[in-house]
Amino acid sequence: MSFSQRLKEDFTTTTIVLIAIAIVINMTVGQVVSMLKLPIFLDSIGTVLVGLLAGPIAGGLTGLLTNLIWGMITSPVAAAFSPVALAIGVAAGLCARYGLFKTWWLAIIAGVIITFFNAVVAVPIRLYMFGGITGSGADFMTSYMLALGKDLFGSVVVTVFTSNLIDKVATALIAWAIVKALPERTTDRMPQAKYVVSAA
Amino acid sequence: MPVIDITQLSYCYRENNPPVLQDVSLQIYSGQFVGIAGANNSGKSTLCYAMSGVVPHLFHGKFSGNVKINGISTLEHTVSDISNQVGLVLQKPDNQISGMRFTVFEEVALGLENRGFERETIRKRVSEMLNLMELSSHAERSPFHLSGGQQQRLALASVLAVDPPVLILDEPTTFLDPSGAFHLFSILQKLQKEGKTIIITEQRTDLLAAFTERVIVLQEGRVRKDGSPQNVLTTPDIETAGIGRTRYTKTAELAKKNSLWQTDHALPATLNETIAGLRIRKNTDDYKN
Amino acid sequence: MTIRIKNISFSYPDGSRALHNLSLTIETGECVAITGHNGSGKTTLVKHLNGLLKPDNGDVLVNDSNTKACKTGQLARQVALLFQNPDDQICKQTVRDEIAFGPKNLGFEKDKINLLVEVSLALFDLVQYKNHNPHDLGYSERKRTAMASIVAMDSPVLIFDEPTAGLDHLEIELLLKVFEKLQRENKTIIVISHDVDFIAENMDRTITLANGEKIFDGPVRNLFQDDSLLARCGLLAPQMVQLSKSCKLPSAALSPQEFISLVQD
Amino acid sequence: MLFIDRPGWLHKLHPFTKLVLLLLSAALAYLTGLSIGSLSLLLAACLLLIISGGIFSVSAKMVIRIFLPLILFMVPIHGLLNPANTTEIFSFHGIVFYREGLFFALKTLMQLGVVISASLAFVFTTHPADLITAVSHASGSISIGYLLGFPLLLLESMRERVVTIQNAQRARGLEIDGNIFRRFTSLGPLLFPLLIGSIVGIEQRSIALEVRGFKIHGPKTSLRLVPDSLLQKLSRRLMLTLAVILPMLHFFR
Repeated sequence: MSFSQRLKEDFTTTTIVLIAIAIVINMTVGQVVSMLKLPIFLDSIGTVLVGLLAGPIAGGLTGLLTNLIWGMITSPVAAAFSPVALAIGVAAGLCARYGLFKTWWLAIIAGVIITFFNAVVAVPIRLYMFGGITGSGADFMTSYMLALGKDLFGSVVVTVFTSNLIDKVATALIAWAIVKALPERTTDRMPQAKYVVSAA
Repeated sequence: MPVIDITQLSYCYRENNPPVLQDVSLQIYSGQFVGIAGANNSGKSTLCYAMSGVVPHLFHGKFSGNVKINGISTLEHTVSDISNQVGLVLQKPDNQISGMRFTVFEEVALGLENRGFERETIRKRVSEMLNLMELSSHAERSPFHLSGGQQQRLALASVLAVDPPVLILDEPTTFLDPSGAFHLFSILQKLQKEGKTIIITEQRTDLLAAFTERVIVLQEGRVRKDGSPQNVLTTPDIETAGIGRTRYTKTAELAKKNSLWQTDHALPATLNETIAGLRIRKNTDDYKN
Repeated sequence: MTIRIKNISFSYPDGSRALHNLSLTIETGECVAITGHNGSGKTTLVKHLNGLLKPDNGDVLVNDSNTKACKTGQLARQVALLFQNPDDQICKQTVRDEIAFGPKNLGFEKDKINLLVEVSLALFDLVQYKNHNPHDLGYSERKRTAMASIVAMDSPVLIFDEPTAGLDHLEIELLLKVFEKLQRENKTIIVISHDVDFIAENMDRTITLANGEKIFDGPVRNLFQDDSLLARCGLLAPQMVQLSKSCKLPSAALSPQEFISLVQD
Repeated sequence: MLFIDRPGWLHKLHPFTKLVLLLLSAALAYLTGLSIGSLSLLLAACLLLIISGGIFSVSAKMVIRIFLPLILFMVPIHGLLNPANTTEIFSFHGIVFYREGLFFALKTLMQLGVVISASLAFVFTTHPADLITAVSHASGSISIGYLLGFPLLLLESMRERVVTIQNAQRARGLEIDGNIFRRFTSLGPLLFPLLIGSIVGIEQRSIALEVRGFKIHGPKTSLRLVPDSLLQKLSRRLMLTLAVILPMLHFFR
């Protein structure tokens, strides 16, 4: 079956609209965070939400498209990291399917797992495409690790993991809270929400 | 044969919830302009959904009875198929914009593209629709940059482009200002004259009285009244069903008490009916003396 | 609690002019409607009353203190503002918590919060829903929840943006009862609305804006009698005014009762 | 949107042609082991593409915006700290720059330069509506067009909604400044209406799509024309083949 056929068969209209809305959520949440001057990004909250509500494939697609569209409207650099966003969505979907979003403390563990998936994909891109440096604040961390005598690979791994841990755990917790707060008539329509909601 | 034929329709959204529609039977005939009135939660939206196939296809509740559109049961056809027969316009203007097209013109064209019409036919048809809805000067703008009233007319143009014989509008004026609401109703009147069947849910009884030819009152999911606007909208007990009678009706009632009303005239629902029935001097000069 | 607006002008960062040289005074206990076209500056004006926006020029004085010197958080104790769409504010998982959100932010004592919440729930006929998720309810119940959450803040001035939109007849009657109660408590009520019939019967004074300027400020009747003014602000005449005009009454009636007394000898 | 509406030969190319060109330049820059010399040739070719496409000034601004921070971090970090550093080039107040690190930084920046300028040649000259039409045609799926178009179109009104929500909550006494703990607790009242409201709204949006025949089967037409040509189709094939074969030749040599 071709990809587009699979899209048609697997994805209901509701799921398609959910993904589209989640992409916009990813792109606007940064505005709230910067309004409050908080040290997190939350720019994958929509991706994680789709993972929870509609499964890993839909979640991955949300992440991938978010960064590709970012690439078209802000800077092509964002598009280079689209595989990372895809990994986050897939990881969130898998975590939800295996019951890791049933309680708030399980959601924290899920956040750590998502951070791990994030690093597995982000490190090679950062390393081989950008030479380990992306021109952001996180580069200070990399240079500090290098100065301590670590090799480039190790430095990038540490940088990616630490700069994402708090953000992804916060993202996972908020996504969990949102799904819990959704009215039943909405979660009823979401193919995978039962893995999260039924624990209540 | 009625265009819409509903027999003993009952529906609830979830298994254990109380029913939203109970034993609704009604027939709507070709070319009618029908208003549906009722309090919030009286089942108006659900009835609109049932007449367009959204219920039961997109909500998985408990459905019994039968809804036939031009003799075809909604149960046996998909929402897409039914969309060729029935156009549905919803309450919130911006929620109905597809989000797939960057201009108003292309937005209206979407339904025709999706049904495989020829490019020239599409152009012609879209231009007609934009003219009819008075949106031609906005053809190249983004659909999201229109006002609420314009977006609602755009939604109407988009469903009308594929030429369904029946139009259902679910409280389309809630988020419009009064002149926008009036504008929408006058466009619907034009469409009725062209032969469309129009069904609209609406809180404002002055609009229902001025434009529709038949009003159905829903209360707790049942049909309570069905008749001409003047008959239905003037009875005092619709107020307990959450429907406010027009100020004209109330004025006439007071006039009756003060013997300022011609006894052979029924209670009015519109301005003209009121003027015709009042027993007062209708000239400024009379009041100067 | 007097609100004084002195020669304010305001432009948005993109340069579009929203308010121009506008002055007005609203006294304690008044019941004022603000009318005008979409985009005439109504919402921009009321955002100045609680300090969400600060004027580029001129001053807004709430109870003699300049909004430029106050934070919105403090001003919310004086002026409560309800936005049009309830879904822009609902953030709690029960109707009760949602209504308690405002009073909690204002730092009221627990007993006072409970009392205010219970009163608001009853006023808007929401007691049966108090433990429901607001999003499980219909639009008009969410709208009532949002209105209750503003009333529960117990501020002396209350502003409602399009309070009647989406409400049915019974719910509008309920809202009128709430307005009557607030009036008895000598609170100031400001309503932005397009609902001319509602304004005609229930408001004393109207302020009309066009293109960010005040084009009318006075008794409701004077606005509705003036056809050219109505046309300028895109309003239709209320039903009673249309009837009065058709019957060529020398002055327009605003309610059926008034109409009858005008035509009686 | 980065798209710039002006006539130019790049604007007239089919979106896929430009995408394949981007793919080929990325493969050449990263996977074929080009020397600094060949990389500068490739970079020059990209520059030529941008100039002839009539998007030089906008691209230059964007390139500066992207590369300034990259250069600022890349040169000192690799020049000073790259683990492979052995050969001193020069020292400055006791800070020593090394040849290997600087060389590595230069090469990475050039590779990035190729990919980013080829990307800009795509995004500045391709109207999203053309891309959506092309993708919908190729995939036969209207959903993909929706997923690409909707976010672009809705972004602006969603951003306005963020501001409205912030206003609505501040009007109810919510503080958005204060210490970090306080700001964290304000996150919920600002995020929840945005997220929950949007997700609940999906029901209405999907009904609106369904009743307009979103899922209708059968052949589709398109009002918008995205011109293609045999030459472009052939060159896409060629470029795709090169993008696969050249890296393979490099790896198996």
